[in-house]
Amino acid sequence: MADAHGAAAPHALPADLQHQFESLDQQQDAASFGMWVFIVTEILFFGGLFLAYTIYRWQFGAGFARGSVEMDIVAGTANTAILIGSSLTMAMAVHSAAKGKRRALLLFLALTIALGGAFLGVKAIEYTDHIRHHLLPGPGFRHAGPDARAVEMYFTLYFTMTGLHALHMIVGIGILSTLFVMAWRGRFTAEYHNPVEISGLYWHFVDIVWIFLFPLLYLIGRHAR
Amino acid sequence: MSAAEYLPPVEPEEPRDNYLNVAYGVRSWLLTRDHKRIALLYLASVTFFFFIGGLFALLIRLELLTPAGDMVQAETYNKFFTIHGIVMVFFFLIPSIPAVLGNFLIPMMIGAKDLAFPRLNLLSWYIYMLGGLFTIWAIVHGGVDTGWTFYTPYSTLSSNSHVIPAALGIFITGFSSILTGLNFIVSIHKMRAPGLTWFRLPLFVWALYATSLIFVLGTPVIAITILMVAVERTLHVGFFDPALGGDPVLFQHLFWFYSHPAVYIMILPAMGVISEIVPTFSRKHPFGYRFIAYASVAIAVLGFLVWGHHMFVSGQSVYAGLVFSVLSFLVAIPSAIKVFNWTATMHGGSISWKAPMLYAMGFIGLFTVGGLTGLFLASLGVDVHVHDTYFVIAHFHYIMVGGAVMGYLGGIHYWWPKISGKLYPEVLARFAAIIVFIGFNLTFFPQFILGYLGMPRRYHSYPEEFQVLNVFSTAGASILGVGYLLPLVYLAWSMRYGRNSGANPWGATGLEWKTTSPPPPENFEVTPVVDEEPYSYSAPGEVRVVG
Amino acid sequence: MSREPSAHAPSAGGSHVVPVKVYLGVFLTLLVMTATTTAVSFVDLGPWSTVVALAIAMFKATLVVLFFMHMKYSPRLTRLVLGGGLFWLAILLIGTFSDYVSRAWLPISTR
Amino acid sequence: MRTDFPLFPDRASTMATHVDALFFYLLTVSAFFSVLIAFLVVYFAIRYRRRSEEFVPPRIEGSLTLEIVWTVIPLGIALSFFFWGARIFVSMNQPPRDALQVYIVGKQWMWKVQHADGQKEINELHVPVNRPVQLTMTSEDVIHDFFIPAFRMKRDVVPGRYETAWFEATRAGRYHIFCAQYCGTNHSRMVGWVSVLEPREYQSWLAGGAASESLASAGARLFAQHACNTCHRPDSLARGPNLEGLYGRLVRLSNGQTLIADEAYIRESILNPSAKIVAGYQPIMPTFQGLIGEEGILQLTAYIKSLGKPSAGGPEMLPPTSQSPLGGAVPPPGAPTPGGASPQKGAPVR
Repeated sequence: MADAHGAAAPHALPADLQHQFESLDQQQDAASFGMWVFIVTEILFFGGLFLAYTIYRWQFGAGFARGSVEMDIVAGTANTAILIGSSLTMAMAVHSAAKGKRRALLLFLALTIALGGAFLGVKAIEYTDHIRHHLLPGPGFRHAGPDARAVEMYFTLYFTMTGLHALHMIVGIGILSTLFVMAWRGRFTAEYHNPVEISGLYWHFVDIVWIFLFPLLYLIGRHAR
Repeated sequence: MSAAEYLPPVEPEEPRDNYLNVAYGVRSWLLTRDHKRIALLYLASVTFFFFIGGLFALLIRLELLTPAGDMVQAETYNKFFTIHGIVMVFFFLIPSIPAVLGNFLIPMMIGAKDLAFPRLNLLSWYIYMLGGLFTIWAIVHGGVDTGWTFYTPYSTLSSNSHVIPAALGIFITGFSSILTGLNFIVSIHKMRAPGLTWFRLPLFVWALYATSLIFVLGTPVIAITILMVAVERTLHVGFFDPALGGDPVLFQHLFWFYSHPAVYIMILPAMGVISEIVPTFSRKHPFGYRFIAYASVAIAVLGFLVWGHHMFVSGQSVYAGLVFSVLSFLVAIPSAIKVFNWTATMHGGSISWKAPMLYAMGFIGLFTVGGLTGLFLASLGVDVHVHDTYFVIAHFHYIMVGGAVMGYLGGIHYWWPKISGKLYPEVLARFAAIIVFIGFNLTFFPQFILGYLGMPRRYHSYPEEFQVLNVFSTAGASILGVGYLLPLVYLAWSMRYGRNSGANPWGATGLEWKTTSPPPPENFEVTPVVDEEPYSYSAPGEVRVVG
Repeated sequence: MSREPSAHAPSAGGSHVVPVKVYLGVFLTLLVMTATTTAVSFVDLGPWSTVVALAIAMFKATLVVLFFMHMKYSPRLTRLVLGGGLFWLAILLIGTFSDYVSRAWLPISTR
Repeated sequence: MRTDFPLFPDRASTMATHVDALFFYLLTVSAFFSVLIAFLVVYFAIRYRRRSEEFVPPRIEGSLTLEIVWTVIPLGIALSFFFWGARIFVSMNQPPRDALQVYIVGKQWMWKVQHADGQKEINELHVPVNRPVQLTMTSEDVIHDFFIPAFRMKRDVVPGRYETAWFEATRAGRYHIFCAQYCGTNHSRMVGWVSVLEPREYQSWLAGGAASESLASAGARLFAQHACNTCHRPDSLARGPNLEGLYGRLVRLSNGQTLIADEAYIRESILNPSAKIVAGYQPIMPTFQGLIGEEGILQLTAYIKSLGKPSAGGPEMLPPTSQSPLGGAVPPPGAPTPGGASPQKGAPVR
């Protein structure tokens, strides 16, 4: 990727330095800064949905409570724990990469991918369960009792927000798999492991989105029951 | 004072290896990571979309020649103005200056070899083209008739045109803007040449930094809004459908949260271009450099607080209307400061009337009119009457066409020697600038009168008493159309037959003028070290750098 | 063509290595917090239950950002970026919500 | 082609004079600054044109005082625009209490107008001169916008809720009605005429108009037809709240909230009954969404308004009602009343 420079430099430039940067330090600094700016765009991307959630929950409080009660709280809490676990393994992966321990890096990357897969598995089970109970919004939506319209709005937001989050999980697992392959080939060293780091930032962000989705969608009106 | 007198007596020879002749062939262009080549890719695609949008503009004006609207059916006319809006806003005005001039110049202006993420930069162009493909597909297959604003519940329930492909086109192109903005922010923060502090940066870089803030903070919100419209339209769920509990006004909040800052995305880069042209052609340090720089960032930040002035009569509460109105007046102040500072820069200068300066002077005049008519729309009492009428159309065309397009053309002419290494034909360029100025005013000034008379926008047929003013407007549009074709012709001609321009034909300051024209692939032989204030014209003896 | 790298703040999260002990501590705290928020949701606090749930979520998110994402050891610029993002989210939420809340406060005509 | 085209719109309402005054104030200030900037640019371009390549102008960095001057002055002028505009806007959103009630339903590509005493018009609106008229508007499909340029009045018509606007015509004549929010294929044909009539002509128009039943009596018919009275009966064992004298009265909901019963509350309780359940009642009322159209709801609302008063008097006469306890107080926040002011039933019309 880095093309050799014509002029003989007093010290050989590190192989991973891209030509437009002066030093590896500047390159990694820019990459991390760039990822944080991307995370800001993600915050505002999810922000649109959180705004719709806030407005409609303010208008249809009762309906949202009735919808939230339909959720399987055990699955939700378990999923939150799974994702927090995957954040830990991701942080350990970055930690091992920084220490140059390749085997530990591979182990933790694999663990993170596995936990991510588990999360998606639980979501899949929940989704099929809701669909079976005719809770998928749209023409097929059926909900006994009052406030059917508000409950449908709750499920519209539930499926859109958790669906978008799941999509980000799938992309995250794709990134971690490529990292796994690159790490397997020994691409990362103690000096150059920036891709692992910025993928970690992305993964932790997706975990934080779930940390907010869980209480907002699963825990409303539990006491009402 | 004929044009020939300024030219260097001996024609400078073409520099050995520059970014244009270092590699040839389609692969060298389609897989390039050189920010200068990517800028030229953008130049070609942005020009293509400009003339598509321009074509539909002419069709609209032709249709409005007659009150009965008997050139095309209502359905077709609705598609004309929708496609004109979408193509011009998302595929020309938003990307034009940042992606063409910004991509080309920012690395050179900050003394870097390239942007921070060259591969993301190329990806940004491919994403832009993919989005463009979706939109072209929608146009060819029958077009979309929701207006570029996609208001619900019409766009989600009632329209039977190709809403989803057009919406996807905009959704995808949004990511191209995000990548460009992200690239600029990281590069300006992390890759400035040694000694180049923030207040030694050219004002163009300040303007594009502010624009990038809006790219990064605003575009994601339009992306999620378009996604929600697409989900609602395909799965019949109720985000914005009143029958299912949704609220159409919520769509307007989400839409305008991005779309008002988007109009600052369109004007801020043009302001940056003017802040470069006026000092160069007045040969004077810009008056109030820091105020112009701070004004750019202030516009970007305040621009996010005012979106409600699009919704004064749309069912938004009275109190929210009051708050958004006072904030809208605050956002007008930085623009006023800039206009006063540009004019003050010309005071006591040595002003050359070359084409870029003509465009800049035209910009200052027309942007002032555009900005002041914005105050009419910001004051609640008058907006109730003129909202959604041709007064609004005239206002934003004075800003977009009188401002952004004049700024873009001025910038293209100003940096053309640096991009192509050639000089464009000066007399023809001045003639084109004057034609554009006249055609523009004849097209859009009558629309202010039509607006206050109450002619609503997006009308396929209108009452008879509005016809004469519409005929004036259509006449102006045809002049404007000719005016825009001229630069296309003589700039392309100059690529081949123009005289070599040398490194600094205008005697301008700025790092980009210290390297050769066209610049080498890595911009500078040796990364420059900056040790002087920007726009330092008054250094004695250094009259003009030759070749 | 080498020259001394231009002065930069300590690299963003790159070089600093956080001890494993800290990671485990944060991990356990997060688990406890999750259990707490689920438990609290069964107690009827009226409107306060949402406030508590959000407070716990924000606390968990801050832990993840500070330790797992190395914000604690990152330069000031990175904090500014995240702060800016959250502030803009607040503009979107408060700006729109203020319209919905104030729709009911109409200036009732007394003329 | 009509060559005698106007350059300024008719001025036919009380609001028009205020809006035009502000418009001319804005126009003069804008013209002044535009001409000033244009003149300075041209003058400097000529006065300081480049005479020789060697001349290098002095380096002027700027002046703080000048910057402050052209920040503070524009800010002051801008705020003057704001306050004047805001004052007009607030009065535009305060319909007078004795305004004539007109109900407008926007439907893809036509305006259906209903007067309180039964007249129905399509794309036409007959109003008396020098009398405030309050419009209560809703849409059956997409967003429309009721715009009368001559009155300087415009209001979006949003489906799913009521929007109110008002005007007081000051000059007899026929003026344009436009739809100003893009609403589909025939958006430009969704136009009409408002005819402002002298009082005498208005009375003869009223008399000569449709002989059909008044809005309230049409509502009574619908009320019976949908068997609403099985639950909503004045006697004690009624399962639904008593509707007599409901309009304008304070209603306590099951979740402790209180709100003033107005058109929006009545409309929502018909279309989405479980949204706001009156304290002490069960959510057993079925939804009538899709069964009763917007006009039907307007008729039912007019009927409910006429309940709890001696049998409905003549079309003009608004029989005195008991002064609603809250009178002009601002309703408690959270009660989703329509965009415009909820009209209070005040003193009868003399």
